[in-house]
Amino acid sequence: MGEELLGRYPYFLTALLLVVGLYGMLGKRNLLKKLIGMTVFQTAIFLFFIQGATKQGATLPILDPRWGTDPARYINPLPHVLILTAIVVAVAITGVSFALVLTIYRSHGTLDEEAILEQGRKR
Amino acid sequence: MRGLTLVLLGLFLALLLYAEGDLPGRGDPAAPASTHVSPYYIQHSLAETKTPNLVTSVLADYRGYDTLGETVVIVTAALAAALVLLGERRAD
Amino acid sequence: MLTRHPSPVVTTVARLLAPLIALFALYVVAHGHYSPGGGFQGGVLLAASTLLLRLALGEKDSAPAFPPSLALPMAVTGVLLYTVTGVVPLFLGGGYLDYARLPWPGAPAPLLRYFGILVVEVGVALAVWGTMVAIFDRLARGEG
Amino acid sequence: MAHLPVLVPVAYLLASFLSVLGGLWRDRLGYGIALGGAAAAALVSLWGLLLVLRQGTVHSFLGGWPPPIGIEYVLDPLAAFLASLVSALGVVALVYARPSVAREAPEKALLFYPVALLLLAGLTGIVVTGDLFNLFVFLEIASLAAYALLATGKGLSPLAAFRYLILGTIGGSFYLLAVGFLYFTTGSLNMADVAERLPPLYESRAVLAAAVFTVVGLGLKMALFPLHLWLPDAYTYAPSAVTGLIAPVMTKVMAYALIRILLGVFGLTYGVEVVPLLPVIGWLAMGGVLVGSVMAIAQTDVRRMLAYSSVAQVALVALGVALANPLGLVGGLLHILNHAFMKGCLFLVAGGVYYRAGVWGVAQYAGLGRRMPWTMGAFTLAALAMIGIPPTAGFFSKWYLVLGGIDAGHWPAVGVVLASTLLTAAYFFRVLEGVYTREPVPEVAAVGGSEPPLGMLVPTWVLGGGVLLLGLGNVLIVGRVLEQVARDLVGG
Repeated sequence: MGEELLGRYPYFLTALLLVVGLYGMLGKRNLLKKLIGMTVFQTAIFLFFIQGATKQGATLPILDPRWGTDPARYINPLPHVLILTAIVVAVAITGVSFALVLTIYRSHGTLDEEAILEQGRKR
Repeated sequence: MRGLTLVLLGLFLALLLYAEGDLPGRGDPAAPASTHVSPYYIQHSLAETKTPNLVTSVLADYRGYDTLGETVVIVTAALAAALVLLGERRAD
Repeated sequence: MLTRHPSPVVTTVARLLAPLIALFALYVVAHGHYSPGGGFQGGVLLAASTLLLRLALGEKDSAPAFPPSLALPMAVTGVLLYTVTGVVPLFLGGGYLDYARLPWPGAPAPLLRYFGILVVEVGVALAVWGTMVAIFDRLARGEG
Repeated sequence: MAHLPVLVPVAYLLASFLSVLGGLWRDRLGYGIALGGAAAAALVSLWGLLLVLRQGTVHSFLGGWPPPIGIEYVLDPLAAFLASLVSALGVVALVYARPSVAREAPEKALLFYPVALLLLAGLTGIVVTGDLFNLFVFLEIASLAAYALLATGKGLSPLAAFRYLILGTIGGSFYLLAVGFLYFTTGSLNMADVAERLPPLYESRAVLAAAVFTVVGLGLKMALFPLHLWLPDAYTYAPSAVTGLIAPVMTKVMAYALIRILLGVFGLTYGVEVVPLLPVIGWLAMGGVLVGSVMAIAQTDVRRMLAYSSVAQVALVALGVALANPLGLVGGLLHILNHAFMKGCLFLVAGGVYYRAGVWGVAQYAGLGRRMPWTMGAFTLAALAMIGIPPTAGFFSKWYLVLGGIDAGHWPAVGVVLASTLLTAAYFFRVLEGVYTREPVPEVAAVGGSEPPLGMLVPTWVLGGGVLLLGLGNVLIVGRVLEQVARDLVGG
């Protein structure tokens, strides 16, 4: 059990990061803090994929004449590709959410969710 | 509300820890992800695309449509951000 | 609106660094077949060189290096390049994005795929560059 | 053309990008390209539907790589059917959007249509893909476009869109986590391939996590009770052209994605016998039908009422799926189609009323029956269909749902479907009573309130007529498409 735990420590750290990020998104009232939580959460998912791509005794997935095309020699390239895509998606979401946050701040003068809702109800 | 959030987070963490037991061992060369599809890329990339960087050949060729989608996502973000801020005036 | 940074040290260093970053970015795009790199990484570096100028010189003085009105059309052109590269093989009997069917007589399929990858990486780089600058400009300026 | 299915999303992409470039040059050109592209995509997907019905499922290998090496597009009857629905409603919504956007958000017109096309590209991409990760990419294209479009309204609209963005991103990320668990346990991303490799792994805890994350993630996106909290605000504050575009199709496509993955990849055996996922969804859906309908009765704003009604109706779709028998699934799938037309028509009416009279309140609809006979005629027709009065479309989907419930011996489900009819009648008659029996409120009487322009009235009636036609033609749709689909997915 102890050995398995040690071998798996990246997974557990990733799980912890996921929870931290989710807490930021759900538990915080400030919109920017929610965004920070979102970024942590997404990054944790990237780590989940990347830690799963490792292969014992293998190197990075760029073919090297010294090792030919032996699959045991290179780590799995597919999760890296997927995560490259997912990173770009995350960047795109962050960009749009910044635009939204800016608009909200302009029209309400605050980023506190409750305060904005309060203003909205008064109108 | 806060209590509910914490309960949900607890369930989430519990599920992640529960699922861990049946994931293939870390770095195991016999794991399904290392034996099913990915060896094809390693063995054929150079012959089929002349590209030694496997990440590039998978990204832009074998799964090129994902990458098109990804490029569309980023351009969508540009258009979306522009749309959101279109016609907004500075509050100064 | 961003304004010019008061310190001449900052502006001079930024003007020196920006072209070097852009040059390295081109290397990253072009060398993506052989080393970590490619369209996204290169595009982001290209954007970094532009944004460095924006931050140091302000929007007005950095406009000659990259006009703000260029950003969105460039992003769209980049992704259009990718999309059209995919459509061409469709009319030549292949699948969508089947680079081996690109119209280049005599070239073997692996070579066509090799160049197909390069073309779409350039498209991606343009799209990422344009997008980053477009979003940054709008956030810094705060209007469409 | 064996590669037909690819063309639907790609046609939207091309039209969208050309529309940006055209729009920057000449304003009218941008809209023209957008509308032309949407029409072309609709024709392509209808053609695809006919092709698939004649010669069976079409597979297209993207990049020329066969799965599981590459990504494949699968145009089966269900996908072709949904792609046609989405693209046809897209054309209607874009025609309607021109006058509506000019009134409600004129400064946004330049980029509105390209982003709307990207939304449609994302939705059709979700529908036709046969790859788990590709679905995620198109899911995010559609979601990003939707966040931006929903934020173009006034007041709390950006905040509502932001909350949707946060919850939607949680949903998307959960789905991505699910894909990760599936990938690391099976080694593949192709749906058919994963489905083949999954049965020996049914006892795996990682697969269980994947299933739970899929349900929660896509449940968030489709606003399945109790994950619907983002929906009412988002629909209420958005411009009516946006709700007219998003409300009929977006949550339904997400429901389709859930059907596709839960029944098509995990399989019925897994969802019912190994892990009781479908029964749980069924109970949640029943809660959603009741809560959504009751909340709709309590609303004073028509848009908000329709939004809560959407929560209830999507839950009906989920209930049909959860019954896990062909009749129930036919009911759920038919309800996707019917509800798209009915709810689309109702939201378009609400936008038309706002265009002329400038009001959103239920009370302010009083007396509009005489001032806007055509608009309110469409409203009445769609409302009757929502309740489920026989010759209209809504009756038949509820009929199949009830039959499915009886077939499964699931009496609570039967009761909930019947109760939803009564509750729906309650909130619509409240509006209709005012529309036809009362005098207009002073603020409406002052501005007159005649019919909206033809550019809005015609799309409204296209959907209104569709509600009637679907009712009359449901035998054809069920017989030619849905029965086969339902048998393939749940057997029997």
